[in-house]
Amino acid sequence: MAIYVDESTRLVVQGLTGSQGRFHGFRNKAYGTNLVAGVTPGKGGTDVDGVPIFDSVAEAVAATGANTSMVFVPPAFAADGILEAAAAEGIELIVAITEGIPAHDEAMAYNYVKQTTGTVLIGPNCPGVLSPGKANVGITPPEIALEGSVGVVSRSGTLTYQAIHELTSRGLGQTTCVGIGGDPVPGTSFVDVLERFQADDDTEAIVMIGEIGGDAEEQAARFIDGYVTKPVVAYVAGVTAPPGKKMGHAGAIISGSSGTAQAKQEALRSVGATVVDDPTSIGEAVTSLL
Amino acid sequence: MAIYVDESTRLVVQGLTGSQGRFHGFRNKAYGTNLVAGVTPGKGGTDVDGVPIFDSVAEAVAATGANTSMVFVPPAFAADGILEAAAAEGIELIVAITEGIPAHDEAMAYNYVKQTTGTVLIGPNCPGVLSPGKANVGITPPEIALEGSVGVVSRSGTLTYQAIHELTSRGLGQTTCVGIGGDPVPGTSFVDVLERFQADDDTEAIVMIGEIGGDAEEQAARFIDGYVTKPVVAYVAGVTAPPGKKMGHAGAIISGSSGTAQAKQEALRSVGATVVDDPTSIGEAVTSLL
Amino acid sequence: MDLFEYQGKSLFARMGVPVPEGREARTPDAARAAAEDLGGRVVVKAQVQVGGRGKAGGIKLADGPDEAFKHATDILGMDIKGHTVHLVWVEKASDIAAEYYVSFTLDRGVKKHLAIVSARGGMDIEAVAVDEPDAVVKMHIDPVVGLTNWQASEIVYRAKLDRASARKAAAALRKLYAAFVSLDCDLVEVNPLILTGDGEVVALDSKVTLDSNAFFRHPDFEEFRAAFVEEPMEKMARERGLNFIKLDGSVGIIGNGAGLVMSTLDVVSLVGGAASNFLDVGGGAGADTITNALDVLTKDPTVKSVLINIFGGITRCDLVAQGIAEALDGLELRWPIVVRLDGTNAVEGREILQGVVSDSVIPAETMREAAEKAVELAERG
Amino acid sequence: MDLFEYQGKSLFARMGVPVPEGREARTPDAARAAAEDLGGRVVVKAQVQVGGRGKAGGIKLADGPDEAFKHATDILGMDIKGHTVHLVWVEKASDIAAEYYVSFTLDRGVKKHLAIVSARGGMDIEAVAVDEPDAVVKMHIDPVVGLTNWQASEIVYRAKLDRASARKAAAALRKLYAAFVSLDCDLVEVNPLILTGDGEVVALDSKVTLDSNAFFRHPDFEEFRAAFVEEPMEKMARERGLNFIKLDGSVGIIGNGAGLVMSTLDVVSLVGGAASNFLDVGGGAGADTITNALDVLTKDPTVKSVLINIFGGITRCDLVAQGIAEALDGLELRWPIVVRLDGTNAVEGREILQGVVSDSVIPAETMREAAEKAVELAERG
Repeated sequence: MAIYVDESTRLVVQGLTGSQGRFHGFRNKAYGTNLVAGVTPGKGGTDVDGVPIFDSVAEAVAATGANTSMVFVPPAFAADGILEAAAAEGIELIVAITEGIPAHDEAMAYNYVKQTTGTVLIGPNCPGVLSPGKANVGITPPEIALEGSVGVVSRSGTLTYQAIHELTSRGLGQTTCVGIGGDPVPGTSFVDVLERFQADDDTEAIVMIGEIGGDAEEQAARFIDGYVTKPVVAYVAGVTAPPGKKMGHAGAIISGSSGTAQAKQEALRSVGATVVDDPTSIGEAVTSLL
Repeated sequence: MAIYVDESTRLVVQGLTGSQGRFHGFRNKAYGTNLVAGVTPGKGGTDVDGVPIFDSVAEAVAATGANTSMVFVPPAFAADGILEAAAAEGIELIVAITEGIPAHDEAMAYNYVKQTTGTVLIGPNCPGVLSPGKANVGITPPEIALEGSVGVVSRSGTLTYQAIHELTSRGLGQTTCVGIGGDPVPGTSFVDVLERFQADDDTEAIVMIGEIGGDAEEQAARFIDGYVTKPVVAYVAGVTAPPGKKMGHAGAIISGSSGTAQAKQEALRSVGATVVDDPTSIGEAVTSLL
Repeated sequence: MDLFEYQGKSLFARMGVPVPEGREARTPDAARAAAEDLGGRVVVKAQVQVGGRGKAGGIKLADGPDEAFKHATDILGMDIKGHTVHLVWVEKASDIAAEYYVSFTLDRGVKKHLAIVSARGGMDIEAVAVDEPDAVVKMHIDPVVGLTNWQASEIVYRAKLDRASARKAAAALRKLYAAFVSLDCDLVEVNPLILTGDGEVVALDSKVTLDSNAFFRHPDFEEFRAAFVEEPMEKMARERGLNFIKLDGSVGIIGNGAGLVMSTLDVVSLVGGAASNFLDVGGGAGADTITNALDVLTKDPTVKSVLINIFGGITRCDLVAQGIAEALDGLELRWPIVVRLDGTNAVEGREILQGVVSDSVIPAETMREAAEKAVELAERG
Repeated sequence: MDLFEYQGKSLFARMGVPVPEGREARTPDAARAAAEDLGGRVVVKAQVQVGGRGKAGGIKLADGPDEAFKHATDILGMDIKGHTVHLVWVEKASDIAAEYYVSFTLDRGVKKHLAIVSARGGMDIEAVAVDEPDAVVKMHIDPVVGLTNWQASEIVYRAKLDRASARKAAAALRKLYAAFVSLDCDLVEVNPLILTGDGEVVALDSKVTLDSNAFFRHPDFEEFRAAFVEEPMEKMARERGLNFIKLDGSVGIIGNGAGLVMSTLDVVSLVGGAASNFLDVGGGAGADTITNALDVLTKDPTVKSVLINIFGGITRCDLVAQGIAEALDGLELRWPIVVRLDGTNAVEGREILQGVVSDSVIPAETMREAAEKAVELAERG
């Protein structure tokens, strides 16, 4: 089994006609992902290498039965693209790759999608979801992955790859690798993904990659404490980073003393996770737990 | 039994310090309704005849355990007042009496309350809900009502009273009388109320008062056809009214040929409702069915 | 409140929707001057609040000032479906490559805003909707967030508007929707929204209905009324906050609540009479309101008797009775009044009424009885 | 982007929030002129992007122009927590009856906007939040509909701001929130928002952080930068679209993705070194981006070796390698570069790199190996 994406994924790419959308969309297709459509307003009726392009997600879904959308729309229009995908009946999962979406657009889109639909949003500003051997929806280079039994979830794009690489190079395959993105308002949180990995029979261990800022790792620790019985290996980047930008007094009032890498490591360690201080050690740590 | 309001109602009145709010709020209290609080921003800490006033609904709920709010706020601020009541944890029912709320405010408030809460909204621009012998939340003069087994639901304020009056004057009591209001976007529809009356063991017959415009009566007819087994007496006002204002071509395209009193009468008759052509005949019709 | 075409267009222009340049004219001379001012070919358009102007000859193309003068002479004073033309709008002629239909309104059934767009704009959009429903694209808009960019784009493509100018059309939709919401309109309809020969998207007509409940937010909207030639009784009623419509019968009707007043009309008709008006005093009427309502009816020579039908809720019957008593003192009433009071403070109201009962002030027990008496008196009077 | 106090206030004024009248001054003479212009008592305020100005002596009251000159002379050039004062803001002194704290920001944990309001404004609001949590009122705001009127009202009363001026305070909150959203701010903080002796609510300070991702909507915001005295390397990095922070060590770091770069810093530290900077080239970097990044590091005399750590996703390793090759051709690099490439097109990238391998360009297999080599080279260099 795998989570979020697999052989049943029918993918539409919003922005397939752009250079990034095309490169990654077709890399996903080459990996075996069922890429059924692209959407670019104004280019409906054309095709890219045989994949039909539609003017809207709704039309793409109607014509192709797409159930998953990957958003490669430029930042100024990406939140609107997310709203469009969420409104389309049939789209169950949105993977938003776009980086640099204005914070208010993102916060509005996240809340509205949650209030009005049951659609799952991963990202924005994330590397997407890769279920090795099944489907890749995102920008993770698939050659670094290997099918297996470790679930990977990460806030950081490139550190996700690093983590996968460390596992694969030690022969440890993955069920699914989920990059939830590092933006202020990620559509999917550590907790959401941990819940799915815990419920997934094929996942035997979980690797979680956090970083400084916010309290997502602390929330994850509380969830692990209550609900996760599978071994968790965690890495938190930013131990030696300069103090992050603090949002005035407001930031301090909201977060209290949390948000440092040390506090996050401690929270995770206290609930039984194996915390490593170097991504290179991830593979070793997982091996010792399995 | 009764629907929406009864002995368990704990009422807060938004706008209790205004002349209308005070008159009707205390008439409701005199009828036996458990009036626990009033809300007027800036008057928190004072009281009206022993009923404490709070600056916000949240504070009123926290202090008094109110579960129902009646909105007597002026039109310019009424939609905001509805949003406030809906956001207050513990408020399960909002009865909005205010007339003249701008249409866009009303449409926004209705949809947002529905999308983000489970709170029931009745009105705006409605006479409220009266469960004879139990509670009155609204402006219906309670002396015209009698406890009994007929459920009354109406789009028109004063026609609601007329219908109740006709029933009572023939000794036919009511379980609950619900005025859903005649505004473009009523929070509660005929269908919602019919569903509750059908489920209410004490309600033996239903009186439904419609009027020209919209398609609420046609929707009600479809629901009656599928789900209502209790006898329904219906009256539709506006048979001789001049053709209502048509919203340009758009109105004609939306509504097709529906919206006339004759079409509504026909729709209700076709599903087995007894349709009377004079409110004075309502009592007689109900008597003949019970 | 329904606006004239040129008033609606002034609102569109305020929101950045392109409209042809034009001038108001109340006389043929003014139309000539407008045409001179604008230059080139112009269109002279009757300003009436009713559809079908074009077919009725109320829209004419003029090659220059003299022809504009001539057309304005023909059109001003014309009767179009009962509406007299007091004003023409003279605007630069447009180069029309395509005609679209666009509207934004509330779909009461779904409780959301509705956009309707068609590439088959022009006069008979209702027929298109019936005959070729696929040519009329509808999309619901959540009032919480409004028309999104993707919706504006999708509807333009689905309605098969010209692809080359699709972005301009989508932008026009967004601006028209912004007008619909931010200017508190019940209806914004543009038929046609045109594509010009050089690829611009322009509103060639407008039908805008303003939500009078929201006028407190738009105090400037009251100015639109200055252009209306209002029927004096309707104007008087409006100024006094009464909901009044003139009808053809002889029984004057005053009631509280639209439903009850409509029902009163129906019952008057059932017992063989006919109402001379619809007059709803609304909720919470005081004594003044009733006096004002009676005062309005004194201006109507067709009234032979008056039926006051009040079922008090938020309205208090004692204040109604007091208003009747005050009207008897202060106004000259030429007709008998049948009064039926029930509901809030009905006992107190009936008591006050007892003090002024006469041949001209007749209490009634029920709505039906009141209708029968009023109809009988109207027939006698 | 963090704004100076006076810049934030200019945005508040744009949204209708009352702020004291004032003038910028970069010299004591300009401060004197500003005080003359304003008349009466003025306050001379250091413009620095750091808290605690008041305690550090960066805010002084002046009775008139001469005293304003004297205070400006003291404050200009002052060092406040490492920030040099290049500019003072001279504003009319306010009559303070009460000091409030107000902020709007995003609560990442709850994913909604958060209003924080306290009647205990002033310097030590963080201490108040810890010691008397009830005195600091928080309310979440749904970004879908924004701050409603009832929320603005409720928070004013719950925070126990002055009741007589509650409506003005609620109005100020709504305008500040409107600024927060419509001007795309990550933070709007006013400490203190004051109540004046005559009952007005005025923003006496401002701390505004703009969301640079939204600058495409606000092209005028770029002008704020003109007032910043930017560190030359940071300016160069920003102008080239690089995310750069200067640090204290000797190993220059270039990587893609904030997480990977932070992790690289951590690993460099683990193996006994210290990074001289944080430089994230972002996603989708091309050859130019890498050349630009290397160019920035040439301006840093503390760099002894450079570590390029790339794990390609949206970034392609072949383009990175090409960028390195181009930099070797076009730039004068004084230090060795250790390069680690993995991910998208890594094979092609390593091939290109093979063509330029030398004592100064050293490939590494893993992140840890790369860190070890770079630290070793830095110690040698």
